[in-house]
Amino acid sequence: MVDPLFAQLSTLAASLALLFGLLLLWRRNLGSYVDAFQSQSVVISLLFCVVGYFGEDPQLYGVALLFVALKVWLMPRYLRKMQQRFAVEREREPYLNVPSSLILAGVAVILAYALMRPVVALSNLPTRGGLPLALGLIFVGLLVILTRKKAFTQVIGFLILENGITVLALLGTYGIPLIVELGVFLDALMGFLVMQIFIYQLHGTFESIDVDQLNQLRH
Amino acid sequence: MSAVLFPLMLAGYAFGALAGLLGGRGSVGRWLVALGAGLGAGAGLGLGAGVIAGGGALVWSSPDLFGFAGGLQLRLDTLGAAFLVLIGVGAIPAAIYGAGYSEAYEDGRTALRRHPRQGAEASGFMLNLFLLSMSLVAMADNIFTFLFMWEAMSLSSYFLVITESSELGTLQAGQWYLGMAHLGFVCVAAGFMLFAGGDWAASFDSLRAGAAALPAALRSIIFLLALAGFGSKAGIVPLHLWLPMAHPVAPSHVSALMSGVLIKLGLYGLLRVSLDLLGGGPAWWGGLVLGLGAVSAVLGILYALMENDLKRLLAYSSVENMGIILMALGAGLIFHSYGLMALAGLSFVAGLYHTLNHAAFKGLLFLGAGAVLHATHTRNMELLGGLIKRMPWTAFFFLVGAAAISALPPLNGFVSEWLVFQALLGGFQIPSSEMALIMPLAVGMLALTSGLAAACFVKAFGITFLAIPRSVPAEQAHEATPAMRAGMGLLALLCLGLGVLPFAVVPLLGRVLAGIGGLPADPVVLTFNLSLQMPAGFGQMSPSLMAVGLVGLLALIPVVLRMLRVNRRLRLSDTWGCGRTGQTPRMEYTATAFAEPLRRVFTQLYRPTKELTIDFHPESKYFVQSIEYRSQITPWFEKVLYRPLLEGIRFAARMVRRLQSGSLHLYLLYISLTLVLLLIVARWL
Amino acid sequence: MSILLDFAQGVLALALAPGLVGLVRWFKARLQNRRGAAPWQPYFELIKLFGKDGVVSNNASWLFRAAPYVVFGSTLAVAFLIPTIFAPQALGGVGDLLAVVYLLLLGTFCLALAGLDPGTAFGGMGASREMTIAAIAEPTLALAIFGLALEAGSTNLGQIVAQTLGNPALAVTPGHLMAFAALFIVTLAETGRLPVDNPATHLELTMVHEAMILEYSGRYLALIEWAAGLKLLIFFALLSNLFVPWGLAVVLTPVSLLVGVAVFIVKLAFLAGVVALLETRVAKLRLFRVPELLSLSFVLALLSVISSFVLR
Amino acid sequence: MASIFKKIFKTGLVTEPLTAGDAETVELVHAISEQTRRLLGRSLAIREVDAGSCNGCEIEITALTGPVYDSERFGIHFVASPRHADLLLVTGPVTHNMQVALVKTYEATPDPKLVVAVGDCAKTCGVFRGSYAVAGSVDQFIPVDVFVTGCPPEPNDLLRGILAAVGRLPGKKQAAARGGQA
Repeated sequence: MVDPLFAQLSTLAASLALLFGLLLLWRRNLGSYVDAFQSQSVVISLLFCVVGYFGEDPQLYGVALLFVALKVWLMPRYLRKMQQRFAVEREREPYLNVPSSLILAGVAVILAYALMRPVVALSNLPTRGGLPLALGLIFVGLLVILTRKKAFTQVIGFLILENGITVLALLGTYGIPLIVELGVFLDALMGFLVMQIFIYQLHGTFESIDVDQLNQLRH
Repeated sequence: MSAVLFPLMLAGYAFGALAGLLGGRGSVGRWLVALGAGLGAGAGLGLGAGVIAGGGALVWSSPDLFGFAGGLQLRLDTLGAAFLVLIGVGAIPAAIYGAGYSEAYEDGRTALRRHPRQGAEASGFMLNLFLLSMSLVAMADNIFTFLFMWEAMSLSSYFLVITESSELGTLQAGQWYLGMAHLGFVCVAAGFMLFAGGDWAASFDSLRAGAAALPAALRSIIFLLALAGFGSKAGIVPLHLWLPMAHPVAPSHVSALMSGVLIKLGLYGLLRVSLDLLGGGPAWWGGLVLGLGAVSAVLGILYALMENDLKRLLAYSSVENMGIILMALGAGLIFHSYGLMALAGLSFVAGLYHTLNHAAFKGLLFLGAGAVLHATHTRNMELLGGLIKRMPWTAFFFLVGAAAISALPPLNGFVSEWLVFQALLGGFQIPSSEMALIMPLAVGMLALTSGLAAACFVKAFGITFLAIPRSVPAEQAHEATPAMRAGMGLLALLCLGLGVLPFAVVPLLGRVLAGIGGLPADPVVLTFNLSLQMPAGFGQMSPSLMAVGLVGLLALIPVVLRMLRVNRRLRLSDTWGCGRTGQTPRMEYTATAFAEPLRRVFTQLYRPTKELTIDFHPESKYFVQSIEYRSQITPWFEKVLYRPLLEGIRFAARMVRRLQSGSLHLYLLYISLTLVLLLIVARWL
Repeated sequence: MSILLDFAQGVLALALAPGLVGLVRWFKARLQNRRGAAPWQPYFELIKLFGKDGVVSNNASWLFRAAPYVVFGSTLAVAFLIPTIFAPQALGGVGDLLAVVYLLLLGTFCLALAGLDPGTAFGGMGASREMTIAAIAEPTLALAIFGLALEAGSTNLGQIVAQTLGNPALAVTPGHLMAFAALFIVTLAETGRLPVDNPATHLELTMVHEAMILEYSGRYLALIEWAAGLKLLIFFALLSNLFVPWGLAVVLTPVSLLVGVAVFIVKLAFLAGVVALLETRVAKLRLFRVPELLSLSFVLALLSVISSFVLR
Repeated sequence: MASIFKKIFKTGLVTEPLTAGDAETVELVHAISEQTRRLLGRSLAIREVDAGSCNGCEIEITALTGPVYDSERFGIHFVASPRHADLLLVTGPVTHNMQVALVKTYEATPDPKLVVAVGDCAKTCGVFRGSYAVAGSVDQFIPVDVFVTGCPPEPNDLLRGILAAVGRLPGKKQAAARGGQA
């Protein structure tokens, strides 16, 4: 009745998305962050199509297109521009070192599984396998924001978190109405733009995009 | 059979103890002590083996002795018998070894120094008393007997620890040990009191019968008290502090006994109370034990890696191995609580097997470390090296122990770690997802532990025995005496035997817990082709065939190479050092350097303190006269847990000291006030 | 009969091992726009080394001379236990996947001791690094095994293979893919390939595996090099045959065995190409960033186990 | 990531094929691969010893391993330890500082072994002759099989020198065998 392929593909896509999120915790140079984010967005847009095809909701193709335009093309483009401008900056000394944050991410995903257990057990959606992974991705995004020092990385972390929410919504409800989706995208775009301005300001003031520098403002 | 063996055991220990008191110095006295201890331990071993093999439980009681507390009551069931066997396995080689090792104490010398100092005459007596009290702990059948023997065991081992009391730090280590032992004793006693409702004389049978009627919260409190009390003996992190202090300063055969046998009795107590008397509990009991075990295992081996004192390293590694055993037991308790009896049985067998194995290889390693200490008068690995050429037998035996503890096939550590892995892998059958998700983490921790253990023992063996000697004493080292070699040889054989013949041992261990706490008999069956196979359905492996294969290949390779007419000419030459003129020991990798990468990997845990002093030339700072670099690691639990505790105690002690004025009148006042107060309390309250 | 075939497949693995090393080198040479030596070059090197005299340090003990035999013997023992052309049947009960891991650890252990034995700084350095990497790679290995065992219900290699063969959908589950990725990273670490260790380095300070064997010469060196090649082959065989078991001979007829050999060689060549591509692309990681890579593989393995739990 | 591989495939093989260049080299190279195949099982491990050279020779030796000359295709490769080596490639005049090291390296190399001294300095001490730092030419300290002259010698000369040394090997092998029996 329900195509097992659907379950397979959606879980696969969700876990790939999570993998790209983890890559963010592992790498240090800002350029690879953009790559990871872009690849993740590609996977998610494919997920939109998969859900659209199996869930028989043609509207989702449109959302996928929008998603591609925004997150595969537009945002990475600006991110790259920004990254080239701050090319010297690397995520040298995060608050939490790489192995610890990776293992913490692993624990966060376990937590996500434990939290989603009742939901997964109750639901009979074919996509339920991916739900904990999406929640895990949200946690990973939070972890990036919390543990990394560069404002740039935090923007990426925010975008990853946003992607996680998108995946969760997509897998949980087969896509929310287009109009809501549009609003969310607009929100994300606005957030992105605000943070972009913030980063440029930060760099203008401190010659660095280290958020640590903000501590200086206390005096 | 048991009617003969039990008195024989008592008689053997009594004889050994008397010989220790009266036999005086000289080799006759030493051998008489060893004979007594060996006889007692051998009889105990026979007794235990007989009970496990199906001889029926031994019951003995003497209501008149200590009649006020219900009398001494002994009963040897299979669980106790397993630990009696363990005592025998550890004690016989240690006794033989001790006969040779104690020679160092003649004329009041100590192993650490060459010069005569104040000696220890009573150690033979204490050794026998220690073995006897341990044996009787495993046989105790009422609260009084258990606690009495437990205390006797702690005290006699305390006296053994401070044998070399003239050495700096020995007494302090002894005090730590005594303090921790009594802390544990208080917990255990409190647990039993709650269990029995204050009845000192309650027999274990009555406890078992009443356990089901206890409220759940009380049962959990009893369990926690037992875990803390027995855990302090077993060396669970953070109660393990006494192990790296007391083990190094004790005479080496005593260290072997303490590490191989004494701390295992903590496990015995834990199993006895939680599984047998309480009849198992909720899953979180097991989860707690598993978690503590995992933490102990990883932290134990991580701190062992950083040690340069050979015996301290071994002591920390004991913490690690107790952690592994506790992981198995914890998994067993979890499975037990979910009614997965086959898996529970497997876990307990794995834990017991590792207990036995640890007694064998850790005993062996401590004896080997003792031989090194005996020959070089130092435990500092940075001063050793090159001993493989000077003490070939000791080196070989130590290598066997090191390979066994690193779980390398075909030795015994491999088999028991394999069983623990198999038990943990069975964790997916747990219905509760929260508990089931713990299992992969436990597997990861166990694997990390075993990898780090291999690194640790490459360091322990490689730095101590290989390359060129780093000091004069190491250069002048001599081989251990025949008695010491015999003791080590026995244990090395045991390591091999337990590794190659698990199919003979595992069914017996399966019988140990049969029927206790509702476990089925014989959880691990023996299949036709000598391999271990679990009815719970996981892996299959045959260490004996693997051993045969490895030996066969090792024999075959040179033969094949010779048949192929491979060039076999060899020339001796200097070590290649990029053409530098000579080689000195200072060019070798040191123990500290060996562990440095891991110290950097886990630096967030170790948080080493660094201190760099550079002495410049007075004329110019471009000429350095000396550089001194110090780095130290203080275990965090010492920093976080014990330091505040000790400060609190010191503060309290200072407060109490105010009472002490030295005035006789004041003391008389205290006494009178107390008397009056007591009278008032007794009359009206 | 089947026991003879089991041994034959181990011997075949042994025979193929130098060729695999040569193939990786050939691929790499081509990617460096060089002509490179033919893939069978390592065979010539081994023959030459077997013909040369040995030089042994006069500080070294018997352990130094025994270690190459133990390293070679334990690695060869593993070759008899793993599925290369088909899943071993008679020998299948001798050791499972865990036994394989520990047998390989035995070789590492002995080699590390042998590195310390002559008393050089380099040998000690290599031993220390090798043991560090082996220790922190161990959890990933164990968890990847857990993931595989969970699906197959057994740690027996034959059963794992049979399970995936019988259930092709398993091969593309996220758990399976992540376990594969984790095991691939561990393969790079354990066999001393590039981001972790550079097999072609001449600079002692960057060495891991090479530093331990700087003292070896003649037939000892030949045995160690051969064993290292065999270890690479073993990991490749595990990667290819446990995750993509198609092509393994299920029935032991001459034709299926031949097909098995052919498919196995193709799989090896594919993995050799992947490793060569990777080694061309990446630079060696600093030693203290290796734990970061291995913690990534650990998290992957952990996720694979967890997703297997949920999808079970 | 993609760009580097695009570059690699666009560049293609740069190793000079055996048929290119002057006839002498071709012959030589053929001869080398024949010789090494027969005598050393087509595998020759070289340990380079810089006994005090100006590094001019090293640059040429490095070129030998590069993509253009690619000595690896003949089974000639450089190793990190003299224990692994069959041939020592010694450059420069022997300085006092490197004198012991050179002898030690020779001693550390297992038999049968060869020594090729590279560059004019190795033979005559070159412009460094008479310097207070120089102890002498290479053959004063270790037995040299072949001298390769040139300042610095070209990679082709190096190959020729290696070949000549390999040609001397059979005699050495027999001598070693006789020595072993005695």
